[in-house]
This record gives sequence, structure tokens and C-alpha cells, in this order.
Amino acid sequence: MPRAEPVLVAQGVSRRYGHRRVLHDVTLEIFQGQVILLIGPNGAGKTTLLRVLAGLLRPSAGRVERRGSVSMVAHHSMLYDVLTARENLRFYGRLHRVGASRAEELLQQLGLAARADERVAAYSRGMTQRAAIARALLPDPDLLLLDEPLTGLDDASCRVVLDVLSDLRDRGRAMAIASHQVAELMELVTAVGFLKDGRLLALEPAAGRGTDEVLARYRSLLVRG
Amino acid sequence: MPRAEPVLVAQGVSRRYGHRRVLHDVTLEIFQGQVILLIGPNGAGKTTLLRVLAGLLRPSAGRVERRGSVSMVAHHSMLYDVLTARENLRFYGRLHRVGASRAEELLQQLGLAARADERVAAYSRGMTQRAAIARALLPDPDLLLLDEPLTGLDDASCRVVLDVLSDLRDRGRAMAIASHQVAELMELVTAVGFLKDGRLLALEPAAGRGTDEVLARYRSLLVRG
Amino acid sequence: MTPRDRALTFARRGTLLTGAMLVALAGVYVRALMFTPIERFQGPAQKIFYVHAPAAWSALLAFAVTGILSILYLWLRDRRLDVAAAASAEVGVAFSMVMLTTGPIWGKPIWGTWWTWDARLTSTLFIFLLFVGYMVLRGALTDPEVRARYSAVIGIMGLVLVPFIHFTVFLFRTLHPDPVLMKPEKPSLPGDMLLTLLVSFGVFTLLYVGFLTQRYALGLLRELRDEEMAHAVS
Amino acid sequence: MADLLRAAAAIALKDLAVEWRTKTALVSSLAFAVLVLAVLFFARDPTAVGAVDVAPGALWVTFTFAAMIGLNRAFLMERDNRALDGILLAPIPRTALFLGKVAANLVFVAAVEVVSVPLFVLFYDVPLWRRLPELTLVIGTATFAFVVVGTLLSSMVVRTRFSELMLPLLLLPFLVPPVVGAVQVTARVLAGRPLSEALGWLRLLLAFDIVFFVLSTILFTATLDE
Amino acid sequence: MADLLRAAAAIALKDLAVEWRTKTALVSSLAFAVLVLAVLFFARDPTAVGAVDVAPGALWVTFTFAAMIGLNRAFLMERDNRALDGILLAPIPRTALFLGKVAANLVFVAAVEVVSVPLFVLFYDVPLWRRLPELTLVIGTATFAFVVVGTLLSSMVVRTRFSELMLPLLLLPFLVPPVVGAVQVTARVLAGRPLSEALGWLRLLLAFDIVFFVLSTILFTATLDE
Ligand code: HEM
Ligand SMILES: Nc1ncnc2c1ncn2[C@@H]1O[C@H](COP(=O)(O)OP(=O)(O)OP(=O)(O)O)[C@@H](O)[C@H]1O
Ligand SMILES: Nc1ncnc2c1ncn2[C@@H]1O[C@H](COP(=O)(O)OP(=O)(O)OP(=O)(O)O)[C@@H](O)[C@H]1O
Ligand SMILES: [Mg+2]
Ligand SMILES: [Mg+2]
Repeated sequence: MPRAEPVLVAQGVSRRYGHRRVLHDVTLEIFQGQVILLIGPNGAGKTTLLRVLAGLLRPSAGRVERRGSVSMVAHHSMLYDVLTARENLRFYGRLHRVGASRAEELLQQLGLAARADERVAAYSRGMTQRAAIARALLPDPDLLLLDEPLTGLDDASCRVVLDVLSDLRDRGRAMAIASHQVAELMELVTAVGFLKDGRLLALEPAAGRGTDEVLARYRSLLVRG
Repeated sequence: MPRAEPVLVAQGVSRRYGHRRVLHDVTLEIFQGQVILLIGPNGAGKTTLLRVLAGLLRPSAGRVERRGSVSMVAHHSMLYDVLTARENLRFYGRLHRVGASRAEELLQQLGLAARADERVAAYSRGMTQRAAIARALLPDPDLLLLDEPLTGLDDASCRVVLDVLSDLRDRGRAMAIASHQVAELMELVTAVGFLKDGRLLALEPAAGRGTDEVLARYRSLLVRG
Repeated sequence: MTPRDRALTFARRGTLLTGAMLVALAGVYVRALMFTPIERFQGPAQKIFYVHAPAAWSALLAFAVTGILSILYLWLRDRRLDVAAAASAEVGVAFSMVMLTTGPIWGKPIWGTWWTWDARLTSTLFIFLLFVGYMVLRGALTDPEVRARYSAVIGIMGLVLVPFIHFTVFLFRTLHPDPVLMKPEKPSLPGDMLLTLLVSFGVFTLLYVGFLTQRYALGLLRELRDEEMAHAVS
Repeated sequence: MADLLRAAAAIALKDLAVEWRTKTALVSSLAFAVLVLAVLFFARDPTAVGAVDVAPGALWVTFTFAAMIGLNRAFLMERDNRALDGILLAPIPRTALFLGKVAANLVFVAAVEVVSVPLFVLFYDVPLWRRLPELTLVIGTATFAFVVVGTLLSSMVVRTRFSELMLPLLLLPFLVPPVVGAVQVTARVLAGRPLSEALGWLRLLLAFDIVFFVLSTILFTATLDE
Repeated sequence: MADLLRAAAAIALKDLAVEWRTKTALVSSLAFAVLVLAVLFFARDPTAVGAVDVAPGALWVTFTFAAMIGLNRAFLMERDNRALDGILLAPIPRTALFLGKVAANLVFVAAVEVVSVPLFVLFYDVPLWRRLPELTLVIGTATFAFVVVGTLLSSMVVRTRFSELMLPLLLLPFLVPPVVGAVQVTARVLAGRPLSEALGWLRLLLAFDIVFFVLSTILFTATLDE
């Protein structure tokens, strides 16, 4: 994998909500073709970190430098309920200056084409999640941030999404994924970041490590850290 | 397990949304101490079925008979964002006529006690999910319906929730769970229902079947049905 | 005879009746213009009276029917009752529009103003608007079952509201002519004017029935189409 | 019955707690009240009409529209995380939900009124204080009327886009009797005439209250399950 | 520049699409206008006040109400599924978002105004037509004023925890001047007096427009990130 350029550099990032410190001096770089899996207990700060990296949340301290286009799949779909999936993608397509064909392509890929003209409000949870992912893929971003991307997806859709993402990775795009579904994602990731109480305890290459190994490491860090 | 009484009987239940038929003549009984796992692709009708069983959605045809108290964990938390977890549980506790001690007990069990006086809006996704589960457990219901209960939970919380649920089961409570995370739930379930395009293709005992076996069966049903 | 055929026969009868009544209406007007004396004080303007009053009457009738059908719906929960109620409401709104346009057209020469806030005018205006709201709400709801229940509730509320509004604005002073027919003593209209009016009333009532049947049949056909699509989809 | 009231109270208290946390609706209603008062005050051509003459109208337009801004709040909060489902699943009579909402809305609207009355005196300096009991009576009956109907309608309207626009659309026709009545009574009261003069109007108000309270309570259950 | 406008247009169109999805916006705002006009008409003591005297007030209460609703709508729409995040992540100047929102809001309020003015003539029969140009001028400037300010403020607070609490509070001091100005001018115009009499107010309105449009456009970019 070409380790050429960092697409994102975060320096000593902290974030506080009121008096609670949610992120604690987090420093990391994300390189082209790299896929970082962020794992950590509930409330560790994964979502917050991703939102800071995306630039949606201003860090209380430290700086984040983005070198390229960033896109995100979050807990919320970022879609307009009363519009159809197609209309939603067309709209975001316009903002990202990509042609309507791109939207169609993604609707196809994620198996929404047949239902593309229904209001997103009428979608099932998994369908909504797929639409949200399609939205994020529109601009073919240099850096893609995913917050529990597999939520609500059935096996087939999981497969599709994983394939799409690994294709992205092989095309040198970078990703950071926060998730509790380690097993499903291992095939994809190149590095694992362990987050706890807002601290990035470790960021280690995943090369050749199996799920169990990673989880063991995770537990040991939890008890120690 | 005492197979004594059915807690719920559904007869030829169908449900339409506009001109889309989402549930198709579904018939099932749920007995005390039984835990039914509902699996099926996105849009199969799991959520709709659970909502119909709960009585939140009126079936377009067929009838549902509930013999006992019903509680539900849904895609939405059913909590008031601006109230704290404790306030939320106290409120629902009043509606269900259970004492405040019950709420405290559950907050403890689900590891929210330390943060119980924060607004739910400030919770992370996994914490919210735990609070939602606590809410559903308040009345210690005869039938508990769970829609993707493990969403967003970290390993530790998963463990806790599974333990709580199997305890419920052993106390003769019934459950119906819709989820894509079959592996995690197998230890809990006593029967598996396969749902596709609104049809309940099969409802089979899980006795001694492993995850792979169930998934294999699932796939074969998908291609056939 | 399938439900579809039944709906279609409904539609056919409705069309026939409507057609017949439109012809009759033309007849009424020929009579009104040619063979009915010009009203002494109001002059030719008064001729509009033969549409206006009956139209108003049909409108109010239609809304009353909607209210009653709504009650029946909540009681029996039969989809067709909802369809019928909606149909009646739409027809009522249409007639109200006739009333609300002929009224002012008449008012301008007679009262010298398009509109005046008197009891009858205002109450009808509000009832009209309430049913506009009724239709807007229907348009805004996607789930047919919910739509049926909600609009039934509005229909019933409306039925109960009418007397209140009427009594309210009645306590304001009134310009609008009092009933010439619906009153205890014998009608205060010269014979042939009265006859023309009576005929016109009859025609409009039947016209309402005609529209209603058509609109109702249309609604049924929509329902059926949804049914069929439901089967097609699943 | 006791259960009914206990549940209703629980719901009403919860509503007020939520509102108190955010004060959303309260503040926007008050802001709007001030706005309307200002508009109506400056709208009148002082050479043509005295302040006292437009006062009753101003008061009631302010009340009704300010209230309307807030009435959706009651069920919007239930829609957010589908909390309504949680309530429907609870073993309580559904009437309790309606009564609870009505109670909370009454408190809410009352609060708005209590705050805007002084403002009103400020703008129009009318001799309110001397006739306060009578006024409270009028305001009470009329408020009750439109809160009851408003609560019922908002429970349906929150299901639609545009609920903010749809509520006034459906509610305003129902406001005519209470508001017109209230204005008439208020006008007489402010003009220092005896309440007996407005007896007809008062009767209308009371009748409206009773009829629509009963009707709404019955119809509400029909609006609930999907 | 072209990009800016293209993005702004995209956003405005999306907003309007969302509104038209129910295809009821116009009907309801129309009926809504009638109702306000009627209610205001009856909310007056007929013996004391003539219809024409309440006319300007009625007109502006309607408009303000519509505007309030429109403004809330505009950014709540973005908050539903945090769609705003999606827009902020897109490579567009934030000014585009502001302009888009302003445009959409203007259309919304304008729609209500366009439908309510004729009704207004019908019901109050005030001699509007002769003074139409003047009125359009007033209505235009005033509407622009509070739509611009309103959009800025609502965007400013949409991300903060107290958004709903702050919006109306902030809105108020900014809305009162233009509305009061507009009402004054309208009253004079309807009273058949020459526009020159209201020149002071008109100047105020125009100054308000220019200052706040520029100011808002600059400030906006600072408002959005949490
Ligand atoms: C401006 C709008 C007007 C409206 C909304 C209106 C409304 C109505 C309504 C609701 C009725 C009752 C029909 C019934 O009870 O059977 C009616 C009847 C009538 N209207 Fe009007 N009207 C308007 C203008 C006028 C004008 C300008 C005149 C003539 C000066 C007029 C003369 C009558 C007469 C004579 C009747 C028949 C009364 C009866 O048979 O009950 N209306 N109108
Ligand atoms: N808006 C907020 N206000 C206050 N505290 C917040 C807010 N959002 C998050 N927090 C707190 O920040 C901490 C981290 O939250 P975050 O959502 O980043 O956790 P997470 O790692 O994503 O957890 P999960 O796995 O459950 O999604 C939590 O303790 C949470 O309570
Ligand atoms: N409110 C609605 N209006 C119209 N169609 C709906 C509505 N809710 C659900 N549907 C449709 O009903 C079908 C079943 O939806 P449901 O949410 O029950 O699926 P599900 O099995 O829960 O899927 P998932 O695994 O993604 O949660 C889907 O096709 C969905 O589009
Ligand atoms: Mg998270
Ligand atoms: Mg589901």
C-alpha cells in the first residue's frame, strides 16, 4: 500500500463538553490507503473524535489539518425524510458537483434502485443506513469517516458495503471507522486504534492479526489503561 | 422450560402501508419462557411485525391477542432527550406503577448509575441504547419485544444485556427479538423465525443448533422462498 | 358482481344523474331569465339568487352528510364510509365556492360591497375553511388508516361546531336576508319566483347526489387499485 | 378514576418538566405575544381610534396566537424519540394522556397570559385591576375552550409536515366562538359595565367548554393507535 | 461567485421541494390568512372600532405569524437527521447556505403575503389597489428585513443546546423595529395620506435592510460550527 501522503493530521486534540473532558490530547495521522478501526467502550469518545476530525466539532484544544475531501457516515442519516432517496442524492450531488449518473450508480450498488423514489421516511432502518452510506460515497472522498457503518445492515448489505469500502481502500482512499463489530471489519482494516475515556491508548498496525488477537489486546489495554 | 401458556397469539396478521403489503398473513404464538429470534433481510418486516405484536400498529387484517403485560425496545429510545435517565425512568415507573427503587436497580445493572443525572441528549449512542433497555425492563413484562437490542453496545454491555435477558427467560418471561447479530444471540434463543417479504417462512426450535446451522438454513430459505 | 363492477356502476349512475341535472339546471335558468318576473327592487341582479341560495343549501347539506358519515366511520370502521365522507366534503367545498362567488357578485350591486361580516356569510365562510382544512389534512397524511380516523374526527368536530359559530356571529348585526323558505310562516316570495326557486333547490340537491356518487365511486376505484398493487408488490 | 388522575398528573408533570428544561415554547410564545401587542398597538391610527377600543381585541388576538405557537409543543415532544409509543405501551387509560396534556397546556397558556397581561396594561393602560375577578373568569373559560380543542387537534397535526401551519388552520375556526365571546365580555367589563350585560356571551362560552371538553375527550382515543 | 449562487439555488430549491412535498403549503397559508383576518375582525368591539381601523394590524399580524413559522421551519428541517452536517461537509461556501435559506424563506413568506393581500381587500374592502405600489414597497422592505435577520439568528442558534430558547429572544429586538415601521407606513398609506409622511419610517426600513443584509452575510460563516 502506498504510504505516500497523510490525508489528515490531528495534533493533541482535546474536546470538552461543559466540564466533562471527552477527548484527551489525541494525536494521529491518517495516510492514503489506510483504514483505521477505532474501538473502545461506550462513551470512550469515538463519535466525538470522528466529528472533530470531520470538522463538524471544534476541538477545545489542538488542531486538525485536512488535506483533501472528507465525507462521513454518522449515527444520523443526514437525509431529508420527506424527500426520496433519489432526490436526496441528487441534492447532495449538486452540492458536491457530481453528475446525477453517480447517484444512480450508488443506488444500484447499494440495492436501493428499486425503491429510490420512495420517501426516506418510509425506509426500514437498514435501507436508511444504506442510503446514508450512498450519500457519503457520492463525492468519492479522499478520507471517509464511518461511525458504526454496519448498524442495521443485513448480511448481504454488509457484504456489499465491505466490498465497496475495500475497493475504496485499494484505490488509495483513507478511512477511519468506529465500530463494535470488530470481526466483520477486520478484513478491511490496516490499523486499530484503542480509545478509552477520550485517550487514544494505542494505534497499531493490524497486519496479519486476527480478531481474537485484537480483542485480547483491547481487553488487556482496558484493564491496564 | 414450562411451555404452559401462550402470552401472545397472532392470527393471519397482515399490514399494508398505502399500496405496499408489508406483512402477509403472519400467524404465530409466543409461549412463556420462549425466546423467538426473528431474522430476515432489510425490509422483510421485522420492525413492523414487532410493532403490530406490541399493539402500536393496527394490522390491516388478522388479529393479535395479548395475554399479559408487553414491553418493547425499538429503533427509537422512547426517552425524553432533555430529561435525565433517572427522570425518564421515574416517569415511566409512575406510569407502570413500579417504585423508584426499581429504576435505581436497573440503572445500576446497566451501568448508568454514575451518569444517571445527565440529560439523555448528552449520552453516547450505546448509553442511550442501555437507557432504552432499562426503560423497557421497568415493568418486568410477561412479553418483551426487542428490535435490534444490541445496536451500539460495547462488548461489556452486550454481556450484561444478554445475562439480564436470559435471566428473564429462565423466570418464564417470553421474548421476540429482531436482529441481524445472530451469533451473539444464539445462546439466548429457543426458536428462530425466518421472515422475508412480510412472510414468516418458518418458525423452528433452535434447540442445539449452532449459528452456522441457522444461517445456512436462513440462506437456503432466502433462495427458495 | 365484483366490487370493481359495483364501483363502476356507481360511477355510471353518478355521471347520468349529474348530466341530467346539468341539463335541468340550464332549464331552470331559461325559466328564471325568460319566464320569471324581474324582482322589483333588486332588478336583474336578483336572478343570481336562483343559483346562490340552492348552492349554499347543497353545500351545507354536503357538510352535514360528511359529519354523519364520520360518526358512522368511527363506529363501524368501514373504509367505504371514509371514502364517502371525503367525497361529500369535496363536493361541499365545490358548492361553497359557487355560493361564495355568486354571493359577492350579488352583494356588490345590492349592498354596494363585496363582503360583509354578517352571521350567515361568516359562519358559512368558516365552515368552508374548516373543510378546506379537512382536505389539507387528508392530503398531508400518507397512511390511509390514520387519514380516515383523523378526518373523521375533524368531520365530527365540524358538525358540532356549526351551531356554535352560527349562534356566535348571529349576535352581530345582520345584513343578509333571512330565510325566505326555511321559516315557520308561509314563504314570502311571489308564486312563480318561489316555484323557480323550489325547482332550483331540487335540481341542486340532485346535482349534489350526482357529484357525490361519482366522487365516491372514484374513491372506491382508488382503494381497489391500491389493493391490486398490494398483491402485485408482495 | 384515581388511577386515571394519577397517570394524568404524572404526564402533566413530565410535560412541564420538559418544558421547564428548555423553555422553548414558553419563550417563543412570549416573544410572539410582545410582537403582536406591539403590532396591534402601532397599527391603530391614534387619531381615529382610542387605545381602549382596540384593547380587548388586542388582548385576545395576543393570547390565541401566542398560545397557538406553544400548543404543538405538547405532542412534538412525544414524537421526538417516539416517546408516545412508550406511553401507549403503559397500562394507563388513554384518556389519562389527553387529560395530562390538557392540564399541561392549560398551565402553559396560563403562564403566557399571566406574563402578557401586565405588558398589555403597559401598552394600553386600561383599568384592568379593578375588574380582575371578572376578567379572570372570562379569560379562564375562553382559554379552557381553545386549549381543549387545540390539544386534540395538535395530537393529530404533529403527524404531518407543517404542523405549525396546520394547527392554526384547523384550530382557528374553533376559536371563533370563544374568542369573539371573550372579546365581547372583555369589552363590556373594561367599559365598566356589569357582567350581567354579557350574560348571553358567558353562557355561550360555558356551553362551548362543556360540549367540546366531552367531545374531545371521547374523540381523542380515536386519534391514537396508528 | 457562480459556484456560490449555484449552491445557494440548490439549497433553496431543496427547501421548497421539502415544503411542496405535502403540496399543502399554499392552500393552508391561504386559508390561514383568511382566518386571521376574520378572527381579527371579530376580535373588535364593532360599536367602537371600524373595520378599516384594524386593517393594518390584521395584515401585519398575519405576515409576522407566517414569517415566524417559516423561520422556525427553515433550520429545524436541517436538524431532523442532522442534515445540516451533510451540508457543512460539502465543499460550498457557507454564505451559499445563508443565501439559499434567505431565498427559500422569502418565497415562503411572500407566498403567504401574495395570497393574503387580495383576501384582505375583499374582506376589509380598503382601497388597496390605488396604493399598491407603495404597499408593495413597504411589505417588500419589511419582509426582507425580518427574513434576513431571522435566518441569521435561527442558523446561529440551531447548533447550540439552547437554540429554541434563544431564537425568539434574539429575534424580538430585531423584529420589532421593522414590523412597527411597516405597520406605521401601512396605516398611513391606507388612510390615503401621501407616502412622504412616512418617509422617516421608510428610511429606517431601507437602512435596516442594507445594514443587516451585509452584516448577516458576513457574520453567518462564524455561526455554524458547534
Ligand atoms: C357574500 C357572500 C354570501 C354568502 C357566503 C351567502 C351565503 C348564503 C347561505 C349560507 C345561505 C343559506 C342557504 C340555505 O340556508 O338554504 C344563503 C341563502 C340566501 N342568500 Fe346568501 N350569501 C351571500 C350573499 C348574498 C347576497 C349578496 C344576497 C342578496 C342580497 C343573498 C341572498 C340570499 C337569499 C335570499 C338566500 C335564501 C335564504 C333562504 O332561502 O334560506 N346572499 N346565502
Ligand atoms: N452533546 C454532548 N453533551 C455532553 N456530553 C456529550 C455530548 N455528546 C457526547 N457526550 C459525552 O461524550 C462522551 C463520548 O461520547 P461519544 O458519543 O463520542 O462516545 P462513543 O465512543 O461514540 O460511544 P458509543 O460507542 O456509545 O457511540 C460520552 O461520555 C458522552 O456522554
Ligand atoms: N411508515 C412507512 N410507510 C411506508 N412503508 C413503510 C413504513 N414503514 C416501513 N415501511 C416498509 O415496510 C417494509 C418493512 O419495514 P420494516 O422496518 O419492518 O423492515 P425490517 O425488517 O425492520 O428491516 P430492517 O432490518 O432494515 O430494520 C419496508 O419495505 C419498508 O419500506
Ligand atoms: Mg458513537
Ligand atoms: Mg427494523
